Amino acid sequence: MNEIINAFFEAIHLLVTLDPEVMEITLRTLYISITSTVIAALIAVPVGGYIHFRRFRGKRTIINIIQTLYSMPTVLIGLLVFLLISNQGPLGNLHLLFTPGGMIMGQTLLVLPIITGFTILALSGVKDEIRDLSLSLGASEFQSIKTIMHEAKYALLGALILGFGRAISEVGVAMMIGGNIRGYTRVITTTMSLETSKGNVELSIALGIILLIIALLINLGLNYVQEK
Amino acid sequence: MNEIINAFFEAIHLLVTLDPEVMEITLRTLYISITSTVIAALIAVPVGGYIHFRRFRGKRTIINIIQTLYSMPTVLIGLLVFLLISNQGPLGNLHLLFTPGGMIMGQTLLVLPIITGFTILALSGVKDEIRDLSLSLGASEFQSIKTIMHEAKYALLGALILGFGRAISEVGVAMMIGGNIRGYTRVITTTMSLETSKGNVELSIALGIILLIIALLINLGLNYVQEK
Amino acid sequence: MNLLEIQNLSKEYDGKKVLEDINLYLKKGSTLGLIGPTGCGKTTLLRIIDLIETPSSGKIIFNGLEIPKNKKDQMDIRRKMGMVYQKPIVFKGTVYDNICYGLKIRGENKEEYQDKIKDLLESLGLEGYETRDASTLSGGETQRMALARALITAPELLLLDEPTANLDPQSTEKIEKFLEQLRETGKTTVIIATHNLIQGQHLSDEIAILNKKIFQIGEPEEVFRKPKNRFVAEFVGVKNVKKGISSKVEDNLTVINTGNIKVYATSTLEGDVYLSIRPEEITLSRSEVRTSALNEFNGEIKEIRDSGGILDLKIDVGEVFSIYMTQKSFADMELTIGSNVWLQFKASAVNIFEV
Amino acid sequence: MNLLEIQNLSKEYDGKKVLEDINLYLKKGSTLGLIGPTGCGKTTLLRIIDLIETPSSGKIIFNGLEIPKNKKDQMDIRRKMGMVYQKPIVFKGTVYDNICYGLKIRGENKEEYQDKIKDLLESLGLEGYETRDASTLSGGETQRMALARALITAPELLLLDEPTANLDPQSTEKIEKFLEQLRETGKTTVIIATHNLIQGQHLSDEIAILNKKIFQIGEPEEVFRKPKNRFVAEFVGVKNVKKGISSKVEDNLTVINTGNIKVYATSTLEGDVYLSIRPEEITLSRSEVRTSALNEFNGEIKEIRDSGGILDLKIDVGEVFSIYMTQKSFADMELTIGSNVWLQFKASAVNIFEV
Amino acid sequence: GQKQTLKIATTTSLEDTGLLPVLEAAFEKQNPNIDVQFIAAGTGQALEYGKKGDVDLVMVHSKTQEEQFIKDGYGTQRYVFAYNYFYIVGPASDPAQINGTNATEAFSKISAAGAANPDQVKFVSRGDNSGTNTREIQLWNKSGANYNTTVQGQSWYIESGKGMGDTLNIANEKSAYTLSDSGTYLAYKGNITLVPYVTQGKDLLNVYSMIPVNPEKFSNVNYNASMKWVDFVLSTEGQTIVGNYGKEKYGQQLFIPLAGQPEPTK
Ligand SMILES: Nc1ncnc2c1ncn2[C@@H]1O[C@H](COP(=O)(O)OP(=O)(O)OP(=O)(O)O)[C@@H](O)[C@H]1O
Ligand SMILES: Nc1ncnc2c1ncn2[C@@H]1O[C@H](COP(=O)(O)OP(=O)(O)OP(=O)(O)O)[C@@H](O)[C@H]1O
Ligand SMILES: [Mg+2]
Ligand SMILES: [Mg+2]
Repeated sequence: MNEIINAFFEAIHLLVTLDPEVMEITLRTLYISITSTVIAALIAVPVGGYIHFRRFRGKRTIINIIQTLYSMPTVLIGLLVFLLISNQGPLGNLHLLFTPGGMIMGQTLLVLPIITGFTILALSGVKDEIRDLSLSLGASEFQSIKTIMHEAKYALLGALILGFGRAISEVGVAMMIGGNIRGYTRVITTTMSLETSKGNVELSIALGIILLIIALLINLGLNYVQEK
Repeated sequence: MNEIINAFFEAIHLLVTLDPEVMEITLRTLYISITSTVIAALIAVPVGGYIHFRRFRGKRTIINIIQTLYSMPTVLIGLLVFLLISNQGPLGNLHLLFTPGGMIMGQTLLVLPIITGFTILALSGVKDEIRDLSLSLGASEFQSIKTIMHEAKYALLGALILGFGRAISEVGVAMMIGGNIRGYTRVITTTMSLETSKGNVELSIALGIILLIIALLINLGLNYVQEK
Repeated sequence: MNLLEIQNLSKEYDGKKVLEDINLYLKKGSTLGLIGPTGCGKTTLLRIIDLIETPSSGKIIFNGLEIPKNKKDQMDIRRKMGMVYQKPIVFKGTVYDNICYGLKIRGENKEEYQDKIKDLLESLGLEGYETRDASTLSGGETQRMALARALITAPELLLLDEPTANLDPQSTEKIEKFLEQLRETGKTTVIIATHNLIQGQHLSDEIAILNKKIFQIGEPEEVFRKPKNRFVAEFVGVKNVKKGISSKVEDNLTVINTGNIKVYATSTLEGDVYLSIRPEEITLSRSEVRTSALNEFNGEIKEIRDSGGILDLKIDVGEVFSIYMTQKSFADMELTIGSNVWLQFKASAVNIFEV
Repeated sequence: MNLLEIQNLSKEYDGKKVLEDINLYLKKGSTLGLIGPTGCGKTTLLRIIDLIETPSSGKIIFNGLEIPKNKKDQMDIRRKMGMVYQKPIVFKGTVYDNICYGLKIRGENKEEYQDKIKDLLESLGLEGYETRDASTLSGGETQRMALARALITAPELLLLDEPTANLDPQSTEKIEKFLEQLRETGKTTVIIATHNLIQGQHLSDEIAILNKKIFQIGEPEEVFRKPKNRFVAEFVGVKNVKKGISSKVEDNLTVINTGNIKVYATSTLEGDVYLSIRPEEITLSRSEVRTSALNEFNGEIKEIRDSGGILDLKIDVGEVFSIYMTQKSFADMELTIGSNVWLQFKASAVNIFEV
Repeated sequence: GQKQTLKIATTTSLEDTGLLPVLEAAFEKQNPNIDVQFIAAGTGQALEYGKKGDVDLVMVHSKTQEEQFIKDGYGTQRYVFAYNYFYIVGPASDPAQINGTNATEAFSKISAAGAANPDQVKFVSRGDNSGTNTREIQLWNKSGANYNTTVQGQSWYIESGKGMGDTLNIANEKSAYTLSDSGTYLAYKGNITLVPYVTQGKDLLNVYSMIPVNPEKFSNVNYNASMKWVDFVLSTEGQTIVGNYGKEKYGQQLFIPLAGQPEPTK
C-alpha cells in the first residue's frame, strides 16, 4: 500500500509545484466536464420539468427509458457519437472528432438522462399543494415551476453534482471521441488510463486524487452558492 | 449511420440465436452488477439512513465527501482495489485479483457513495412530520425509519436503479480488477472495449444494445415489484 | 353587476360526484358564505373557482367573460383572485418571503409595499414575525400568514377556505373584524367556505348551504328562519325538527300528527311534512296557562346543557323539544332535571317544509 | 392516582420561551382541556407530553415513573399514548393502511381488529372509506381518520390537538359524543388542546388556560365563573370587563369607580381592580324599576348581533355592556337600535379580580 | 502559413513506449505550422480511424493487417521505420523450461506443458487482434499446435482481451508466460517479476511502419503533412532519435532504425 501514500505525496507535489502539464490537463478537464454538465442541465431540467408537470400517455414508459439510460456504457456513447461525427458520419463536416467540442457533445449525452431522471425525481418530491399554492397566488405556469424548483433545490443540486461527477470521471467518451491527444484533448481520466497502461501506477493514483480534490472544491462551491 | 442499423440487427440476431458466448457474458454481467448493487445497497441504505437521522458534527462535511465520491473515476477505484488485492497487497492472500469476486468488490465500492448519497436525499424528501407521526403511533426508531423509507420508496428505487446502472455500465474496474479474461471475468462492457479496439464497431454497438435491453428489463422488474 | 357566475357546474372524482349542478351568482363587492358539513365539496368548489381544478362540466363566468381555455388568460384572471387554503402550506423561507411571493411573481417592487406588509402583519397579530422561518409557525399563525399572503396583492375576489378553523375566539374575532372592514370598502368580493354557521352568517350578504348540491341560497336571515328543506333545517341548527302528517283544519291552519302529539301550524301544506319550532319561540311555565298559543304540552325536563351562559333544556312531551333559557330565569323558576313543566308555542311559530 | 404529572416544565426555541414553568397533575380517567389562544404553546406541550419534543427543563412523570432517557423505554411509554395532530398528515396508502399502522407496528394481528376498525369508522362517519387513498380526503375527513388511527390501539392517554377544528357542528357533535362516551368508560385519560371554549368546557373535568404559562386551572365551572385574572376573564369570554378603583363601602361591599359609572360589588378587594358582569345576570327594562339590585343604569342600545338565535345587545350606559336576550323577548319589548333602556344587576353578580 | 494538424492513429503499445512525443517535438521544431496529434487505440481501431478518413496517417506493427489496409485502397504505402523483437517472458521458475530455446520451440513446450499441467503452466494472450496478438497466433500455428483446437479455449490459455501492460500484469499475477513487445516489457520491468526468456529471432521480429491515408479516397486528409512526417522520421535526424530512444530511461535501445533498408529477416 506504499504506492497509495507515495501517490498522495505525488499528488500534493504536482499541485504545489503547479506542474504545468498537470495544470493544463486539469483546466481542460474542468472546462469540458463543467460545460457538458451545464449544457446537459440546461436541456435536462426543462425536459425533466416538462415530463414531470404534463400528464400524457406513455409518461411512465419515458421515465423507464430515461432510467434505463443510466446504464448507458460510455463506450457505447463513444461509439455512437463517433459514428455521428466521424468524417463519413452525418455530422462529419463539423469536424468534431478528436476535439474538445466532440468530447463535450459525448459527455452531454452521457449525463443528460441522469440529470433528467433526477430532475423528475426531485420535482416529484415537492407536494402538488405547493404548485396549487403558487398558481393561486398568481404565478404563471413557468413561475410555478420555478417555485417548485426552488423548493426542490437540494435534490436538484444533488442531480447536478451527480451529473458533474459522471462527466468528470468518465473515460470512454473522452478516449474514443477525444483521442487523448496531448495538449489538446487529454484530460485527467485519459491521462490516468495512459499512465496506468505505462505502468505508472503512482502517477495515475496521484492524478485520481487531484481529480477528487477538484470535485470536492466544485461541490463545496455549489453548496455555498445554493445556501445563499 | 448504417452501422447502427446493422448493429441493431446484430443485437437481435445474437439474442434470438442465443449465441452461447454472448449469453455467458450477459449472465456474468448481470450476476456481477446485481450482486454489487445489492451488497452496496445493504450497506448504503442503513449508512445513509444513519447519516440522515442522526445529528452530529461534521454531517455536512460527510455529505460533501460522499457527493465528491460521485466523481470517483473507475480507473482510480480499479487501481486502489488492485493494490489492495494484488499478490503483494494487504488482501493478497484472498486471491481476488482477476476474479469475479474482485470485480464485485470494486463495483460495490464504486456504487456505494452514489446509493448512500441518494438515500440521504431520498430520506430528506420526507417531511419530519411523518417521523413524528409514526413515533407518535408507537413506532420504534427502527420502525419509523422503515416507514420513512416506505414514504421515500420512489426516490430510493431511483437510487438503486442509478447504482445498478453505474455498476453494469462501468468498465474501468471490470478491466483492471477482472482482467477481461475470456470465459471467466469477461463482461459486456469489457467485451465492448475489446471489440472496439479490434475495430468491430457493429458488434460492440450490438453488445451495448443488449446491455440496455437488460437494464430496461431490470428497471421494469424493479418498478413492478415496488408498485405492489 | 355580477363578478362571478357559475352555471350547471359539476365535478366528479373517479366517477363519484362531489359537486352537482352548482349555480351561483355573485355581485361585485358582496360576500358569499359557503356553508356545509365536512366533505360536502366546499374546498373543491373554491379550487374550481380559483381555476386550479377543472370542473367535469358547467360554465364559470368571471367579470362577464367565460373562463378561457388558455393557461395564460386563466392566469390573468387568477391574478385577480386570492385564495387562502384550508391546509397550512408554506413556501420554504421566512414569513416575509411567503408574504411577498405574490408581489415577486407579479414583478412588483417589494420596497413599495413595506408599509402595507407591516400593516397587514400588525392587523393579523403577527407583528415582528417577518424573519421567522415560516415552517415553524403554529397552526393559527400559519393561517393568519396565509391570509396576509393572499391579501397583499389586493385581490378582487377573495376565496377563503375555513379561514379561522385553527383560531381561538379572540383571533377569530380579529379576522372577522378585518373581513368586515374589507366588506365595507365594497372593493373586495369574498367567498368564505366554513362549517361555522355563525361565522357564515355574520360575515356574508348571502349564504349557500352546500352538500354536493346547493340546497338553499339566500340572505342569512332567510336561510336561518325559513330553511327550505330538512337538510338545511338540520344543518343550520334548527332544533326541534319532527316528521308528521299534516291535514287541513281551516284556511291556512293545519294540524300535524307526529304519531305522539298533534301540533297546530299556520300552513296550507298537507301530507307528509317536517315541522320545526325555533327553541326561542317556545315558552315554558311550571303550571298550565291559558294563552292564545294553540299548542300547549305537558312534559318533563330530561337534560340540561350549558352552552356558554345560555342553557339548552331538553323537554319530553311525547316528542323531545329543545328550548333555550338564561341561567337566571332557570334559577328563578327553581327548575331541575325531572321537573314537570308546560310548553307553549303559537301555530304561526311552527315552520313547515316538504319531506 | 395521577397518570401524568408535569413539574416546572419549560421550553425554549432559539432562546425564545414558548412554555414557562408548567405544572400539571392529571388523574387517571380524567379529561383535561388545554385552552388558549393561537401560538400559546398547546401543540408544543402536547408534543412534549408525547415525548416527541424534549423540554428545555422540567420533569414529566408518567404512571408514577419519571420519563427515562432511553429511546426504547420512551417508546414503551409512548405506545400507551395516542396523539391526533393538528396538521392533517397521512401516510401513503389507503385509509385502512393508515388506521392499521399502530397495529402493524405493535405486531398485532390486523384480522382480529376488523370489527373494531369497522365500528370506529362508522362511529366517525367514515364507513366505506377503507379503500380510499388517504391523501384525497377532505380536511374534516382527514381529521376523523387521524382520530381513528390514534384510537385503534386503545391508548391510556389520548392527546388531541384541535380535534374538531376542521369539522362542522354536526360532525363535531358526533366526535364530542364519542369522546364523552370514552370519558364515561373512565379507561382513557384525555388531554384535549382547543381554542374552542365551549368544547373544552363540555368535554373536560378540568381546564387549563394556557398562554406560555398556565394562567388558571380548575373545573370548567370555576374557571368560567371565577376567572382569576384578566387574561383568563377575557379569554373565557367574560364580556363586560371594566377597570376601576374599588373602595370599601361597608363590610363585604365595595363601590368601583370606572371613571364613567360607579358599580357596587360584594367584595373586599380595594384599589385597582377589574370587574365583570356576565351578560345573563343583567336585566333590561324600558323604564326605571325599583328592585333590590344595587346597580341600575340608564342608556341606549348601540348594536344588535344575532348569535344563532340568541341576541347580543350592546348598551351604552357610560360604559358599554353586553347583554343576551331571546329573539322573542326582544320582539315583545319592541326594542330597536337607539331605544332608551334601563339595566339592573345585583352587587353579588359583579365579579372582582386583581389587575 | 496557417496552422495545420496532422492526426496520427497509433497503437497503444507504441504510444506507451514514450517515443512518439520525442519525435513530435523535433518534427514540430522543423515544421512550426504543423500540429501533430497522436490518437492511441487498439490496432483494429487505429486502422478503423484510417478507413473512415478520420486520421491522416497510421503507425502500427501488424504486417498482414497493414497489407490488407493498403490493398483495400485506404492507405498509400507502407513506410517501415524501425524494428525490435517481441519477448517471450515467463515466471522465474520457468515451469515449461523454455530458457535457451527459440520462439517456436518455446511455444510448443508451453502448449505441451500447459496441456499436461494446466495448474502450473499458463499462458496469457492479449486476445485483442493487436499486432502482438496476431504474431502470437502465428507462432502457435508455426510451433505445431493448432491454435483453434489445441490452444484457444484450453484451461492453461488465458485471453485477457486487454492492452500489453495489463496483460503483463495478469501474467505476473498468475505466474504465466506471455508474449510482449520489448518496449512495454521494459517499462513494466520494475513492477513485475517476469523474466524474458526468448528475445531474438526472425519469428519475434517486430517491424513498425507508417501508412499515409489515401488522399484519393478521402479528400480531407492532410497527405502533404503525412509525407512530411514520413520524410522526417526516415531522415537521419528522425532515425537517430529512434535509435537512441530508451537508452537513457531503460539503459538499452528500444528500437533499431530501419530507414532505407530492406525489412530484416532475422
Ligand atoms: N382527489 C380526490 N379524489 C377523490 N375524492 C376526492 C378528491 N378530492 C376530494 N375528494 C372527495 O370529495 C368530497 C369533497 O371534498 P372537499 O375537500 O371539497 O370537501 P370539503 O367540503 O372541503 O370538506 P372539509 O370541510 O372536510 O374540508 C370529499 O368526500 C372528498 O373525499
Ligand atoms: N420549531 C420552532 N421554532 C421556533 N418557534 C416555534 C417552533 N415551533 C413553535 N414555535 C413557536 O412557539 C409558539 C407556540 O407554538 P405552538 O405550535 O405550540 O402553538 P399552539 O398553541 O399550538 O397554537 P395554534 O393554536 O395556533 O396551533 C408559537 O409562537 C410558535 O411560533
Ligand atoms: Mg375543505
Ligand atoms: Mg397548535
